[in-house]
Amino acid sequence: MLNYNSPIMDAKNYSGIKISVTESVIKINLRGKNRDFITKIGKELSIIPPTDPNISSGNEKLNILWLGPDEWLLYSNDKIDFKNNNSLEDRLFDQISKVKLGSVTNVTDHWVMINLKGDNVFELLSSGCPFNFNDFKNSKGAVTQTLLNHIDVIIHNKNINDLNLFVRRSFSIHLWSWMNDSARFI
Amino acid sequence: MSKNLRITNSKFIDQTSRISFKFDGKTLYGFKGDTLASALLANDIHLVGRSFKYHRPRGIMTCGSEEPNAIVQLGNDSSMTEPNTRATEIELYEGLEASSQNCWPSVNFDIGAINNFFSPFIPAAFYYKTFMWPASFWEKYEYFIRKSAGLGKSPTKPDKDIYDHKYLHCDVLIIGGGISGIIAAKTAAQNNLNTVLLDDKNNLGGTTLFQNNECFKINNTYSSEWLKKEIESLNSFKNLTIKTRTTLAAYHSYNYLLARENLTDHLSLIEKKDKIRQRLWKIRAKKVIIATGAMERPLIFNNNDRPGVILSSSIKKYIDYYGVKCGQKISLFTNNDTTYETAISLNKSGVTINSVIDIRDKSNSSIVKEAEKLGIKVHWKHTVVNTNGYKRISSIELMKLSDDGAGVVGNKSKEECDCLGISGGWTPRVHLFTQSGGKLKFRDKDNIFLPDKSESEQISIGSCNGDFELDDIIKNSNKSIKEFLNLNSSDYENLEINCSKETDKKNIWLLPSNKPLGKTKPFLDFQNDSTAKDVKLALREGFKSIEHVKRYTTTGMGTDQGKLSNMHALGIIAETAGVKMGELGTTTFRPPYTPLTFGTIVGRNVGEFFDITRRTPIHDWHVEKKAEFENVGQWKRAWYYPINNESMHEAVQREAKAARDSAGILDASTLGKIDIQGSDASEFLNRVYTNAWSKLEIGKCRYGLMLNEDGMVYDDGVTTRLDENHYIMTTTTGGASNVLSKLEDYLQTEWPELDVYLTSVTDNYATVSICGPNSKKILSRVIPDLDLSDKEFSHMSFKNALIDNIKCRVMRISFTGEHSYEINIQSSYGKSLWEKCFEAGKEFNITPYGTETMHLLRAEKGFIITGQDTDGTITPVDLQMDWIISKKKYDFIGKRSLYRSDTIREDRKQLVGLVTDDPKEVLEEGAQIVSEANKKPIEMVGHVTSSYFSPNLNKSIALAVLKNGKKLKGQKMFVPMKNKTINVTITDTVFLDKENKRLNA
Amino acid sequence: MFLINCPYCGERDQSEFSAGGEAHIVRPKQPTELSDDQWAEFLFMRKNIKGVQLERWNHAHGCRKWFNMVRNTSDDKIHAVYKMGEKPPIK
Amino acid sequence: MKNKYSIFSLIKNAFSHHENWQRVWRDPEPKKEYDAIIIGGGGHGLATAYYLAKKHNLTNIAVVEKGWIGGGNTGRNTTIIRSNYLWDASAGLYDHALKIWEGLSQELNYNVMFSQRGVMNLAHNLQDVRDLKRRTHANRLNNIDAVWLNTEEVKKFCPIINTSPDIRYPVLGGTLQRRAGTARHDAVAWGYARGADGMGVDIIQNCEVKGIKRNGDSVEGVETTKGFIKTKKIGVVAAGHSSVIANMVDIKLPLESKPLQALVSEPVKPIIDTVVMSNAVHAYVSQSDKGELVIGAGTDAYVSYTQRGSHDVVEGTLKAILELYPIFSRMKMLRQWGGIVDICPDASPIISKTHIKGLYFNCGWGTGGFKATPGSGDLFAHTIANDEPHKLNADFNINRFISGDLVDEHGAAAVAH
Repeated sequence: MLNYNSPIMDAKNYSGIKISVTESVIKINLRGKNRDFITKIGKELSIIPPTDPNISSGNEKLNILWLGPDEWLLYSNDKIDFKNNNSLEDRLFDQISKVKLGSVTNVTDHWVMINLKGDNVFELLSSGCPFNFNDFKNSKGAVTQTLLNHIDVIIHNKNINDLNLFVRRSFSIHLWSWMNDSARFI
Repeated sequence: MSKNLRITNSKFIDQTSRISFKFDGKTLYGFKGDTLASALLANDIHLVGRSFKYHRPRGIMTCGSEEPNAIVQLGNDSSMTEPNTRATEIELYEGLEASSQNCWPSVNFDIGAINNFFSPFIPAAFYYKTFMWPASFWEKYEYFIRKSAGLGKSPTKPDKDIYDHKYLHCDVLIIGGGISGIIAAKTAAQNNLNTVLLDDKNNLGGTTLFQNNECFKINNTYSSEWLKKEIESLNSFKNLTIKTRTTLAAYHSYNYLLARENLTDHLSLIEKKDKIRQRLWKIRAKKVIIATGAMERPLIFNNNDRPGVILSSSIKKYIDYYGVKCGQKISLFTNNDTTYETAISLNKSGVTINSVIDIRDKSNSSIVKEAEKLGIKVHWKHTVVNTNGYKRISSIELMKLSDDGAGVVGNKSKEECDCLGISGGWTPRVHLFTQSGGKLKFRDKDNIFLPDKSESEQISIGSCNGDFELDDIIKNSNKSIKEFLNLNSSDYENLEINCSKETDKKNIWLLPSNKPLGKTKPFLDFQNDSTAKDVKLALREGFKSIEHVKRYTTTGMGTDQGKLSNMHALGIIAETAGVKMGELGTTTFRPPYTPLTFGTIVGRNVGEFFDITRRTPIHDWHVEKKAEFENVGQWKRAWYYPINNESMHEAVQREAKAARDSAGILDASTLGKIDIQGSDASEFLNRVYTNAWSKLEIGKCRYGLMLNEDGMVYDDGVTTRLDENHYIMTTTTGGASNVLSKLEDYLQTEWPELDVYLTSVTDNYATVSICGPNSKKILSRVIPDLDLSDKEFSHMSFKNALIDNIKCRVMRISFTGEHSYEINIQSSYGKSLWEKCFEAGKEFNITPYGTETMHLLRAEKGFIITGQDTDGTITPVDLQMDWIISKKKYDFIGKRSLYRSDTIREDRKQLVGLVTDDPKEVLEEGAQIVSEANKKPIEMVGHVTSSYFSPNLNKSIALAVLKNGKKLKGQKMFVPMKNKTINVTITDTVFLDKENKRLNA
Repeated sequence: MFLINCPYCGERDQSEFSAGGEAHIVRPKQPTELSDDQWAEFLFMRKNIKGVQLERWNHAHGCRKWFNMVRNTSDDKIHAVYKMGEKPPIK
Repeated sequence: MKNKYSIFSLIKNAFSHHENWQRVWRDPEPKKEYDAIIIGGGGHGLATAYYLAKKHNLTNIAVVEKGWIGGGNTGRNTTIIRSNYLWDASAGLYDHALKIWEGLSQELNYNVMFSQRGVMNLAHNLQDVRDLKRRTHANRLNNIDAVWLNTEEVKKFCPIINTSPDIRYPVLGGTLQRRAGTARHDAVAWGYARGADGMGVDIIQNCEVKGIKRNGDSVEGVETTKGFIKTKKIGVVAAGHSSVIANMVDIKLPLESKPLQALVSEPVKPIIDTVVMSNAVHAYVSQSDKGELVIGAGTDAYVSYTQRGSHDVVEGTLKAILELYPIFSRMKMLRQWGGIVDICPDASPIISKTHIKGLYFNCGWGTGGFKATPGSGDLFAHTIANDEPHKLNADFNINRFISGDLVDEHGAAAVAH
């Protein structure tokens, strides 16, 4: 038997802010340059990867975040059981990578997804993030890649004051304890 | 016995809440709202410190951040004490303890004051001219110079306070909450702009806040009354953020500004606890409005530095705001109208004013008439030629000015006083403007530097922009705000403003005396004790540039950064050198505007958060097993696993032996992993590695060496072909991120035509490496259904596998020379897999080993570590790895550099093995190698890069780079240590299993 | 801290970027044909202009894309940014 | 010749209220022609002029400076002086300089306050240890005083360093060069200027070079804001602006000019009596005679001639300072500033002839030029006077970038496993 271990298995509440880790949602990195790539993805997932910067597209199951002109992050809303589910990755790999339309890479455990909820989430971010959230705040679905206390993060604005933040696994414990330290002062 | 100089009618001081504090050990009392300075003055204490060089008694001179003299040591706790704080800025709190600086044994009796008597012999920069003989004595001279220099004392224990950072993005940032700043803030806020208003004081309003003078009215009320209403009206705006006790420290390009907010410095010791002390705001503003006001100038005359000599407008603030009389018999000395406001305020409060000494011939302004109406005596066209009193001014001597103002005429008269207010006019605070790169222009009318043009989106308004009259301030501020924010109208169009206007101006930078200059002490920089004489000396000696004069005389280099002294220094230089001040220019104002606490700049990035810590998915297991860790870049890697208090050596010897005798297990998760896909993947690898890749079969692995464009070894690792157009590359732990960005760089800029995609998957996989003769048996228990036969799964090949239905990639590769496997599994199952392997290996005594043992094992086998055996000056040829350089390939990164005249030299330093004559003797890594034992001077021919005691060979082994080493195999060399010379023999780099039997065992 | 307009992501703080030096120094297509001098020219020699310079930047902590910038090195004013492969806009 | 400076001259002048001191240097208008012109009135340029006059009897020479002498990196650096370099060539160069420093105040009769309070370099990871030990061994064999200190000895030598094993990057040891130390930067420029001026060298300030006139492949003179000046030999010592001069004659140099920042704290009573450098966490600190903590920050990665750098660099440096010296948290930054440093790919300088006859370059000192000032001047003077490098600067020629014979003082790059 192999057991699943998340670097952080915790949720914390502070004034106007709740931070928690969402385990085992599938994450896939998509790369591709031409139309056919976009349409193929669209067919496969019935979501069109956004071609405009800093936004996302999605449905009740999946989200596709714009990371760059030829790069996207796909992630699921629901937890999945890895022991009998790699179908999505394999399907996409065959449909995209094998036929030279681009690349499909499983990054499920490359990123740890931390959820931030509450009126003060942007207060927390502003104590370590040079990004200007003034417009981002109010635009549902907005995406940004930036630095949080010198650590690379991807931030997805799911809903008003409800963010999903992605951080590389090896940095996650450090960032987590920094977030908790920051939250004390909000 | 100190008397109480407090009057009762101040609205800003809460005289019901008494605060006790200590100054120089003496318990005193003040009130909520006091600064340390106002509280001391209320207790009739003027003498608060000693000057830097001559240790002359000095008193409080101002009421703000420009204070040069009243610099005190705050607190006496060794971790919380703070040197060089300005008494004029410290808000009084219960339990405050402060003491005088730079004096011994006490501020009242200071041995150092002897310097004052030597002052004739120690003019500016005297130290460049002496202390040179005998040469060896400089150290001793310097010891005393250092002891007498310095002001306060550094803490000696770590700071207990917390500091913080916050980023802030706004449409309009307004710096300064005086009358023009408030007009700006309200106007911006009314127009729905995201607005921020900063002020360094604890409340808004500036000097207008306590301006209750008949001569200054807006809509027929005191300007103070009018402003209070405006301030109250600000509370209604949600889009306006007001931060008081917040000082703008630095104004950088692209409207990036740093401001320090003081959160607890004004609180009592109990209230401070566990709160953030100061916060640094990192502000990015679309537009910036500077409304920082102006500073009053002193006057430069003989002995103008005595305790009791105070800027006239500060005397006004002390009486009108703090309700404190700076003296009981006050004389005022001025060249402008504002002093008469002070006179009137003092007169209202019943303080005796001896007289106003005014260097001007006359003035017809309403404020002057008002003062004369009140019976205040004015000595027109007079100057003060000297002051008396040592620890407190006791009298002044005045004389009539000659018509040209260059000299004095008539008889000297004396005036008893316990305080002298001085005013030399006003200097706009243009510091922030210049910090932002703005250029200044000079206005002759009143000798001030003003903001001229600026690159960034900003304006200056109010008196920092040269508007000194109330009506100009309001009208011009309003006008420029509207233009700047593109508005048609504002609330401040048709105000009815009455104010006194200054009619007559006169300025003399260095006031004449009846004594020759050489016999006087007209101070310019009160903290650094530089006088007008010093400036003239510098000019005489040929130091023409302002920067030269400043550095030679140290004028303006004190903790006040010359806020008071700069203008007069410039004036005197211009006069003496006979140039226009406009042409002379100013010295540069460097950030920060006022000194900024290190802790504030660093914020919470201390201790745990000093730098990022990266951990592998298996980290906790290593911790449980009491592993020692090594820092590798930002990673924590298990270094070795001591059991029942083994030394490092013992642990490593045990681990290394076990790995070859039976089985070892290593956490290799930190290695960089890059997923490579695309139809040109193979061609890409051909270009970035020195060897050829096109022919690598699917399912096979290959070692690759990556060079810099200059031909030097950059990184290495094993890359595996997973599929036709799919590879996984591994890089060194330290090199991972640099390699990825380097490769991205080539793809995006040099080879955009290649269809290749790189994705970092370093963190996605945990890598468990099992090596040793029993590794195969162990793996077969972990993955029973995987065929591990050499035929099916040979060295340097890979297999996909499922463990408990979790996908993983198994590579049969080896960095130890042993038969070994690397299992890559998604990180979430890494720790579990590791434990599973450990369980499966128990009966074979599988031994976890760390980076140190890994180093040892690979060294036995002669494998290099880039960054340890290479140092950026080593080519593959130098490593004797010619085999890895494809002769067929037309080009690869760094190829051309390998054929430069120096890189093809035969006698370059080359990688070799070393064994010591005494097999027990382990060489020191970094030790140098020479060819002859006792020759001097010795030419160093190489150095030891890696060295260990090999438990498997039972002897010491080492790798080294050695000049011409290739050809010297078998020869003797010498390693000269501090106290002995070690004999070594040059060998092949492979010490163990040259035939690679073990790999396939 | 500069405010840099990434051609892909928009205005971002300088800390998200890394500088890559002088732009339009194309890697020779046939390095082996070059003399040591010509190779050194490509490898090491730089104009190091004081004034308007074309240079490379990478949005390292954003979209990871390289792009070019027109910047005056004597006052740090950024005049324009443009994508790799594009012609520099008129200075 | 100049009046001698001494305690007696101070006393003597006290009686005339210091009104009879002579000029430290004249303020001449440029002549029509000089035997040699030095472009750049920083420490290196003035030293070059001084030694040209003193050792090579070239007195009909001028130093042209676009601003005020010593106003560039000479007056902006953290004044660290050491010679514990790794490679023989560097060791030879920097120790030559250090030996001159040891007698410089007396030679110039100007107190440059060279203070041999020692420089300690700390190691924070295992590769640091290897690199620093390697350097220490090399230094010892080059007869440069350098000793390895273990953590306890580091603590003993400088007790305020946080040597706790629990910090993020614990101090694993360090090397100490006791002969190393600091000096008063302005005094170096002024002292050399006074010395050179005394031998007849013209020091011409506010005189910017606008062009270099050549005849075929030899130089004829310089176009300046004060007119054309004829000369057959031009020594360029323009630091951050070297490339600007080089571009005038279509020479490309392997240089990039980048912002380097430094800062000082408010003055306090003596608290640290040596110089401590830590490359790994990037914190350099010493204390000036005036009592200020003098702290060197890093360079920015981009070219800039603005003498301003980015705040992150300053923040990063102070972060490291507080990691190693938590007691400094309540100290305050008084002043921060930037310089423009010309950096070579191998972090070593260029003191070299060029393919143009009579044109010489002394540049590429990067972040560490101040320490070399006397040696650099001496060797550059030799190179200009003899049209041949001295053996100590032979390796620092421009051609090394073509042949690949670099003097790489970066040491190991990233630690890799």
